Amino acid sequence: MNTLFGEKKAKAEKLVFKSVDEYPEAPITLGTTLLNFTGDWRTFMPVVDESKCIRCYICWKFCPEPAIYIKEDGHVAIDYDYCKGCGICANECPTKAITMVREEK
Amino acid sequence: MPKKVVSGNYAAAYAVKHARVEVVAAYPITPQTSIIEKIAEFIANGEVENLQYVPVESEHSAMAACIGASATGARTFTATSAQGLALMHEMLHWAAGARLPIVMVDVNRAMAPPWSVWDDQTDSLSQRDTGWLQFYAENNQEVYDGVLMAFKIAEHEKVNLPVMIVESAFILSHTYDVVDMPEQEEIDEFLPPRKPLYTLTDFENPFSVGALGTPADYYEFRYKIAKAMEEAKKVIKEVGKEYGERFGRDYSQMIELYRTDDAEIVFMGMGSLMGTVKEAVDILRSEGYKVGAAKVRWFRPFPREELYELAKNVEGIAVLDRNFSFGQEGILFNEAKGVLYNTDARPIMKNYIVGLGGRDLTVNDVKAIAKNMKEIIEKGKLDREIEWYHLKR
Amino acid sequence: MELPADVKKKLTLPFEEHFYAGHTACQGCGAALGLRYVLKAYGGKAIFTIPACCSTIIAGPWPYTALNAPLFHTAFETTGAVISGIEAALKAKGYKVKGEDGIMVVGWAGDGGTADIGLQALSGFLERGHDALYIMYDNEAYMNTGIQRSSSTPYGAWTTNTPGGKKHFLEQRPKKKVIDIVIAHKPAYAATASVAYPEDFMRKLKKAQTIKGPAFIQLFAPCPTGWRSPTDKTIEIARLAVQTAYFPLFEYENGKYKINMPSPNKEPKPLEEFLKLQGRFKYMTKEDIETLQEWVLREWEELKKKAEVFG
Amino acid sequence: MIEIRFHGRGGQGAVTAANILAEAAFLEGKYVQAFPFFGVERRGAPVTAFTRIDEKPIRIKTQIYEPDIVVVLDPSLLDTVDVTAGLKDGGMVIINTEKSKEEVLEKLKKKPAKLALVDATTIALEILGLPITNTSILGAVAKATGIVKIESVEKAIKETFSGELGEKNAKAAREAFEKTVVYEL
Repeated sequence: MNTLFGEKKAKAEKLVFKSVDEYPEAPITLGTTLLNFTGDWRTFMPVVDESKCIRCYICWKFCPEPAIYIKEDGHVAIDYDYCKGCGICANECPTKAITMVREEK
Repeated sequence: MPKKVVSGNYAAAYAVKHARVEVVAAYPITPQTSIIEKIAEFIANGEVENLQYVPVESEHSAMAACIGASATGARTFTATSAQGLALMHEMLHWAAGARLPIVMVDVNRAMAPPWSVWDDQTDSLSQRDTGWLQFYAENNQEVYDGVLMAFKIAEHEKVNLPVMIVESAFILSHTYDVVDMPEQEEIDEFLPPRKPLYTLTDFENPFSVGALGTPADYYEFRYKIAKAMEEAKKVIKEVGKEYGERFGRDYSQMIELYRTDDAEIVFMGMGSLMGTVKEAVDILRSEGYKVGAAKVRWFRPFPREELYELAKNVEGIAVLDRNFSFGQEGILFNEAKGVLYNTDARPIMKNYIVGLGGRDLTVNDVKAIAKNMKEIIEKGKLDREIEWYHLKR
Repeated sequence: MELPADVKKKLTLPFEEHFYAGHTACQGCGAALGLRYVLKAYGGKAIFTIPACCSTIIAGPWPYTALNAPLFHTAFETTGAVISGIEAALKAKGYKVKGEDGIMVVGWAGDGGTADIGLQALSGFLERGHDALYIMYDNEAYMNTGIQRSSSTPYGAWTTNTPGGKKHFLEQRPKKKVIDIVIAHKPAYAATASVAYPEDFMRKLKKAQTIKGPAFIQLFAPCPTGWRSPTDKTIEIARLAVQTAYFPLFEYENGKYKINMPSPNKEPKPLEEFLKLQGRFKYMTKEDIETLQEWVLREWEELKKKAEVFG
Repeated sequence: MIEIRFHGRGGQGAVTAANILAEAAFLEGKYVQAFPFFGVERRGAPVTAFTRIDEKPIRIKTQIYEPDIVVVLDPSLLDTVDVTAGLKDGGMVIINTEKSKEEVLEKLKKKPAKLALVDATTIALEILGLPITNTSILGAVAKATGIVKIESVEKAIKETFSGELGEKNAKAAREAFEKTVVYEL
């Protein structure tokens, strides 16, 4: 899948430490937060209407996660694994190409 | 090997120079100041290369800057005293928790109020639970040797913990004494450049240090420190032995024993006052007293095993504490007694609170303490457990 | 992925991401967005120091990190000192610090950790002239501990320890002008920035990278949780803060002030437009709003004077 | 072990004198210890400093309560400080003064076995142009006590002060060495 984090996302996994000997000597991190799918925080999900999208990338710019990526055709898409549904993208979109939709879970 | 007549503080500064320290971040405080003045002088005279001196705005920032520097891979040093050390307290935990081998000289000074600039161990002993190793120097030579060994021990792959070298205010810091300093090449062989456990310059595999540890993980990291402290005992002995082989002064014992072989009474204490105690031991021996001295060099990690070995064979231990834990007793006494509780070594132990705030402990004082201990042993019973020996009554 | 050339041309920020998703910032967090921009600016070749603040959590609990850059978590009041130490160590070890290809040393601290408890260390860092950048992300209260007032909290704001109530116990003091304190140190560079204007922020980050000596940026970063504002309004609120001159954008370099407003000739919008989007201001009386409006305009006039005289 | 106590006033260099004497003895292969009274005295106030010299390493870490030798850098101190306090029987006192043996003895609480007098202030003023008597008095110490050679004192002075300053101070010490009068009492 073509997302912002590609392989890094695919490789991200939960690190489990069963014995004290498995811990590093100093408290240094060993993985990334990419394993943490924050998409389930969402109540409303942004939906992109490509017909309205003018490819200005303002939504990409203002995503705090970041969970908006640019596809090869130049349109934006949302990585719903991470999108927390804050709605900034919809609010900032100049053509109202993104709408927030109540998500069925 | 060249000898110099230097103060304890200058001895520390020379050791910093000879250890090829890369970053010093420090804030002035009496009686520590001449350490950092001397280091600044080395820089001003071009006697050191690649030494960055950060004249921070407080001791708290001194330790924080040392932490940043050490985490970036630099060999790092600072020095302070009393109020300054207390201000650093929070960051002392940080240095140990982040496993940074920072070396610091603390010039033992009494805590205010009332204001005092004189010798007292309560400042450093109040930091006993921060994860720092603590070494108490008897004389200027030990200040110098201590700082050099401290880097080697702190940076050892099995330790990676900070070390505090403690010297007495004025009694060492401002007293000139003969110090034997090895040649730079010999020191370089003894103390090669630091190999850090991690460094913040790792841009290939970046990581964060000290991220939130939840109850699921925090505990294990504490154990790691506890284990490193235990390992440090072996490393201290190894390094102390190597130092002796290279430079002729052996530090393989965490407790230095003086004439204790057939001793009935042993004076136990830390730091500069033990020099006077040894002098008194010789005099008491010539007067027929079977006495010896046990100088606790390393207070952290605490030399439990060595103390047990000593306690097995003596009748009484007089613990001389130039410190006090309010609501309890002298801190060395407290710890030593605790170590022996679950053993079969149970000599009579009495705590003498001496010399707080720099009051001299003289040879005559030690003789009086010996007499008191002898009476106690003969009676087989303590007159009192804690005695404020120097109190005006 | 290789981006089509026309897409690349349209992007106003570097494409590469060094801030990992999956972090645990609140929905619509301005600080998280700010951190993303800083990482974009320095392409991961920066060493970060973060004291106790929301970003401690945002950066990920052990064993995970949200930053594709080295990061040292430190105590609340120590950011200025730790970045000083890192910079000193880099220099001692012969690394290039700052400049296009050098290592950036970045302190990233909240307003409490900067304007209050960390002010002394910040001052020390500035006056000693270290080659590092200190960014104060300003969300105008202690958010990580649950929304208590800081000296950067504005007049009239509700926080959990200025809770309004019958006695009208709201924040009674104006927002501390940290940037003025910083400028009093005559640093190499100081600027304000806003998450609503990332291109301006990015330019300032680049400036901080190339200029020699200490740099400071105060970044306006809305906190929907603490400001009681809708999560989708983060950028809108930040934009209004600039447009109302509540938080004007400017920079200070070599003794000179320069205002960087998006529409320089427009009069500031009424402050109420900024206030009404945030629940934290809902207890303010009409008089309170007037007081705050007066303060904003007075400060704005003062800044314009400075830019005129020292421009 | 020989224990020496210096009395001076803040700024006169009593502490430096104690250090230079230690350095001089060290140059002769002795073990030494030198330290100030650990006070917070400011310029002008009476100060005390100490030197210990021994053939073996010095372990004792207390102040000196029973000196073998007392050295007084400032004559006015005789009126305010009991400089002979704790002086050992058979001990010696060395004083910077223009006064006679009789006048000085009148002011001492304890009569020493040996008394050495030198007008170090005049020597210092003539050679250094300053009334700083710490180096000249060391010439008197070398002469009166014989614990160190004057050559060692000169060398230690030159190690402490570089260049012309060292030369001048060494000269002052030599001058005082020549002019010191020693009385066996």
